[in-house]
Amino acid sequence: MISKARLLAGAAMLGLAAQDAPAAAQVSGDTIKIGLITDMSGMYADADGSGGAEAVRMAIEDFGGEVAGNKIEFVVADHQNKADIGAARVREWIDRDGVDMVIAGPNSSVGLAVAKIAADKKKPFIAIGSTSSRLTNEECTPFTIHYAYDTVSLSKGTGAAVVADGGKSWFFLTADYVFGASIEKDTRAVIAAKGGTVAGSIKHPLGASDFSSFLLQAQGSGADVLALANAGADTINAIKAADEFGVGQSMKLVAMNMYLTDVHALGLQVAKGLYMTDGWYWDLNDETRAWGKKFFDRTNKMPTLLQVADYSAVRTYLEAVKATGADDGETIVARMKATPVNDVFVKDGVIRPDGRMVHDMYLMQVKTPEESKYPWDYYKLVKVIPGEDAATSKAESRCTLWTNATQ
Amino acid sequence: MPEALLAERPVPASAAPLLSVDDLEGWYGESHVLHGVGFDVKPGEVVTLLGRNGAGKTTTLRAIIGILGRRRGSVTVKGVEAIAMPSRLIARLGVGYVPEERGIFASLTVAENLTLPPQVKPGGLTLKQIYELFPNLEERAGSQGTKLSGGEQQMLAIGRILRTGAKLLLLDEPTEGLAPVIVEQIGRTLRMLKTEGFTILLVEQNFRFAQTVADRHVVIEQGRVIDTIPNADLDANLGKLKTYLGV
Amino acid sequence: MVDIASGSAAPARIPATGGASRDAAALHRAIFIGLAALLVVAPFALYPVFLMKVMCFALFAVAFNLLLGYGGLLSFGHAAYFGMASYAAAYAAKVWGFTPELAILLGTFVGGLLGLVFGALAIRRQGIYFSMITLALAQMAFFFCLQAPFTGGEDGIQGVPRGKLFGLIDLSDDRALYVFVAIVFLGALALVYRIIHSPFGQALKAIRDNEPRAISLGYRASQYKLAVFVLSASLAGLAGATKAFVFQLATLTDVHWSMSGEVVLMTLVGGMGTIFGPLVGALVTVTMQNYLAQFGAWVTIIQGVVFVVCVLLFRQGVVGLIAKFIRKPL
Amino acid sequence: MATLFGVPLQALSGQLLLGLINGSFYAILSLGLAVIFGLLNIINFAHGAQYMMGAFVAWMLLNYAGVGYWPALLIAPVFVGLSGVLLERVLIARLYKLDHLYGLLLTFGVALIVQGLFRNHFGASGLPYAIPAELSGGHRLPFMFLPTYRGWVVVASLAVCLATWLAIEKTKLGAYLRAATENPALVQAFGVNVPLLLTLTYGFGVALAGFAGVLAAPVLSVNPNMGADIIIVVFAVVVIGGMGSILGAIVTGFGLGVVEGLVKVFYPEGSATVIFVIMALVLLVKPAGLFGRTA
Repeated sequence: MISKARLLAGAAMLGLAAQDAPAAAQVSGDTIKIGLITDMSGMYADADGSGGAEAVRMAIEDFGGEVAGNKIEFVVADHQNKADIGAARVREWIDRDGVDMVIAGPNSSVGLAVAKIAADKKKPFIAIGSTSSRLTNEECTPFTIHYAYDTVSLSKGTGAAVVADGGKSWFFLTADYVFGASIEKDTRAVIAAKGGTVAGSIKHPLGASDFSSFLLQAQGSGADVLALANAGADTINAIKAADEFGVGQSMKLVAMNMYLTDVHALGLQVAKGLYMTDGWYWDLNDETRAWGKKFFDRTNKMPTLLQVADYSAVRTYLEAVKATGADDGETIVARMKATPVNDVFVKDGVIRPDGRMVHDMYLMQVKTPEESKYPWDYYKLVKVIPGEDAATSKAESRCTLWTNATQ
Repeated sequence: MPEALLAERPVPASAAPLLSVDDLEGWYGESHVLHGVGFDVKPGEVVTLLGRNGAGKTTTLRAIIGILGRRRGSVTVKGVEAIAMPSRLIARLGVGYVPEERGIFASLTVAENLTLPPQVKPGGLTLKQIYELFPNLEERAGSQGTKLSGGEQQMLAIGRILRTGAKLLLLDEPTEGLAPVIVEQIGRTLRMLKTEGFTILLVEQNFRFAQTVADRHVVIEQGRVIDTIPNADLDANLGKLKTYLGV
Repeated sequence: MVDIASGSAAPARIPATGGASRDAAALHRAIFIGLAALLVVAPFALYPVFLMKVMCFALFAVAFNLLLGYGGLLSFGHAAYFGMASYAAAYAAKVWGFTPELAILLGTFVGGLLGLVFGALAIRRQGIYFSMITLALAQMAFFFCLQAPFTGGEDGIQGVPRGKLFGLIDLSDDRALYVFVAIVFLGALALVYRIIHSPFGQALKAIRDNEPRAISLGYRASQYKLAVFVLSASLAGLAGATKAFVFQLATLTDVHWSMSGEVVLMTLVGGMGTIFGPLVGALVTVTMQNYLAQFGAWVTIIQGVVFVVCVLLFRQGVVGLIAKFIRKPL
Repeated sequence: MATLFGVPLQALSGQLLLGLINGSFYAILSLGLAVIFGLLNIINFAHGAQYMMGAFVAWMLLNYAGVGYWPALLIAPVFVGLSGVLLERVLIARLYKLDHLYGLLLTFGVALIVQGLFRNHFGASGLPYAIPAELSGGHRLPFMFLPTYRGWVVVASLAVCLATWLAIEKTKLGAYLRAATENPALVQAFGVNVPLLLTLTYGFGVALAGFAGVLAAPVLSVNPNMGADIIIVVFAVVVIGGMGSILGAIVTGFGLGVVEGLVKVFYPEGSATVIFVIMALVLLVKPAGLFGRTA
């Protein structure tokens, strides 16, 4: 059995044109090895998945496959949304395969588990798809960088922007788990601060295929805004049902966490008019359009926030390696935190001492089919949410790395 | 009863056997139950399989119709080798089967039970004829099959294979657990069927009943045929038979 | 079925005669020693954390197999004991500062206690209905874990300290933890082996093969069933609690019904009703999960194919097949 | 306004109706599962995947062949049914003499494969499928706004359930099926081609799942995982109704939809778990299920 396992492993590695490094190989060596652990088969596989891996490859190609005289290698694995699989994979990558930096796609439990391991092993860890704000609060480490977004950026910015836009009275439809609860909690705080009210909320079980019952209750509340604090198929099914039951006629629908691919899956006919927060959009400016097109040519899909963030994160990391000529975690993370990020993903993004990358978010509205002029023309920009408004403040932070720091 | 049913038809004495069983072995799971059973049944004959509980009588019938897990040897029906056939094709050779416990379907009405077995050969009785034979069935055509009395269920079990055109009938203990008056009625039916030209292989425990209908008795013990007794000689062999049967 | 000759059928499953079983026992002892030797050498060739994961799942599968293979009871809810124990141990270690051995004991106890409650309800039914009750109860346990604040919802309990064994030996070193897990694993395996070959185990097999007959022989079938259920749940708990220390986390995955499905797969692949089958099954399954991860979306497809192939071709499982080949129980 | 536990009765009526609509899906799916279990003794874990296939076939018909909803409602189930026939012939037929467990494991493996293949090809976030123009819009009932399509779901599902029930209870083929469910060997010994009957029954049960899939496509996300979530619930429905009981599956399907609908009002978090609570209770009190014949 063991030899079979090795054989399989070897075959897998070959398939990705990467070699299984012998156990003796140590971190430095003459390669820089990047590992992407993400959901390649579950509900987030479209938002990140193989497209995310492609984005990482694009970043590596930008460097010509080499940095500071070192060859860049890349490995990718499916965590199957199981924290133990993700954790085991990453441990082995670092301990045996000499992976120098780990980047993680969606799923907070995997993200949190990997953050711990990376910190133990003193390797930079860049969380892309994890939404849990614990990564940069209670569980912050010197090696974790939370790059794309978190529950705070989804809730704070959206809450403030929608209230300012006239949505005073809210109703929450919240997935019954930590992600949903924390989004609801953070958004409630912002709504209260901005003078809005919350008319009610419902917790629905994860993977509840039918939402009509919840929507009817929401409609009955008389609120102006229906906030969907859920994700993936739950959000899609809720929006479909909302369209069917005409909820949009009396309420403003706000999806607290949605990707471009979800809008694509829904179709504009159903998704039209929906408000949502995104951290990036391919059609923002010439630079984003150019990169989006490049990505599209390779994957036949426009990139999502997560995928562009994968690209940007790897670039930022490689820049740091290039600048310092080092590959040890402390040096690299210090360099990354000291250097503003400027690329197709963000302008003047700052990685704070708690590891949170602060960058602008965008309140978007989904176009109607009539407004959409070309394929993947889905969003209207409603409002730019400044980075500072979309992140925890130092006063709110529960990351002792930051709160105890003197700066 | 229609006249046609009662018309006498003599049995040709030296006809080729309709059913021929030779060196038949059979298993229930791992346990070997039949160890080379062999006998013939000629067209128009009524033959009983006698033997103690567990001797292999029912198993022999099940092996003939092909619903035993594993069997080996030879079973020919009208000269066609059936040992490798699935049971549905054996039935299509013109074999009708009345299982032990009658096999009435609880989820079917009496009428549905009656019309369930498909026609396997032309010339079966019509539904009308069957109802004339067993008037009780017509009265209760709409009720659940298993709500019938034991005797009625037995009539249903026999009636439904008469419809199919099968001329070789395998009956497994048709009199078991029935009141004497019903047993008598079944006996009349079987004798009538014989005169109609049906060939019948009967499993019986009750040799007194068997005596009233059968031409020959095949005695089975421990999965083998140990004796064959013509009905005419039955009284003469009564002592021997009682030993076989342990009565 | 009056006519079935019953005489020759029944004794087929009676345990082998003295000589043969002594033979088998010697073989089993050799395999145990071989296994222990393998565990000593393995970390030099394979990644220790991976091996520890295999051992945890192997123990889980052994626990499950005790119930299915020897008790004849198919549980669809074993994730409940595994996962709840994992949470209990993780919480005790992280929040109450329990030492690893105490936390694992607590986890085992929680698994067993839950098994006692669920088992007492489930053994009142048989066959598929038994399985369905275990599934229903496990779904409730999942719901509890989802709702209870201490589990951390989908984030799970993270960053569980490995701590110091008996307050002395630092388990944060993978090698130390490896030795500890290997000892727990071998110990539990030996325990299960003893149970199976004890009079209790013989009675279980008698009940599995023919419950009415066992009852008529004077066995209180339901007490035996409950006892094996609790044992199995406790061992599943031991596996789950140990796993919490290996990965330093406990998450909803461990209580989800698909985990209950996975353990069925492991047992089936390895060979149910064999002592060493679940080990092989766990090794194959965990290896697939770990090393097929690079294939991305193909993981589930390959797993599905393995399922289908096993059901069609290797119903006795890998070890069952070998056992048949060498004509000795394994 | 009249209220019950603080919920206006009007709103409650709306929730009951919605429950009935959801129950429609449970009813068709559990009906297929029950028919298959009754005759084949196979617990068809692939049912969810086949439901998903129905939705995807409808989507493919629309997007690749320009075939709309109404023809798809017929074509997709036939297609899914045929795939079921193939599956039964090639794989399942080898398992009839074995324990239930193997059938369950085999179909579980098949479900993994099918779901994985669709996910590889179509991605995980789902595809849009519009409500047919004839059924868009809705009606304002005294207590709620009812989208026409949802009304159609109930009507279609009731019609299919009724037709299936009639076919099984009142036709000759149905009589074969019922008889073979009780005693397949005897029915075979009467000259009926039981293996063919098994194949057709599996195909039909699977076609029902495909039908439910097409019905669901416009209201739910056409997603490779859509069946994985529902299958366990539908299992529970079948068990509560009594394994293999046709009427039990239908009645319990609609009934549990309603119960779930009520729970969504009073304790929404628990709505996914309530069915399992009911299953445990029913099995402990009435082991054969509400409509089951024997344990």
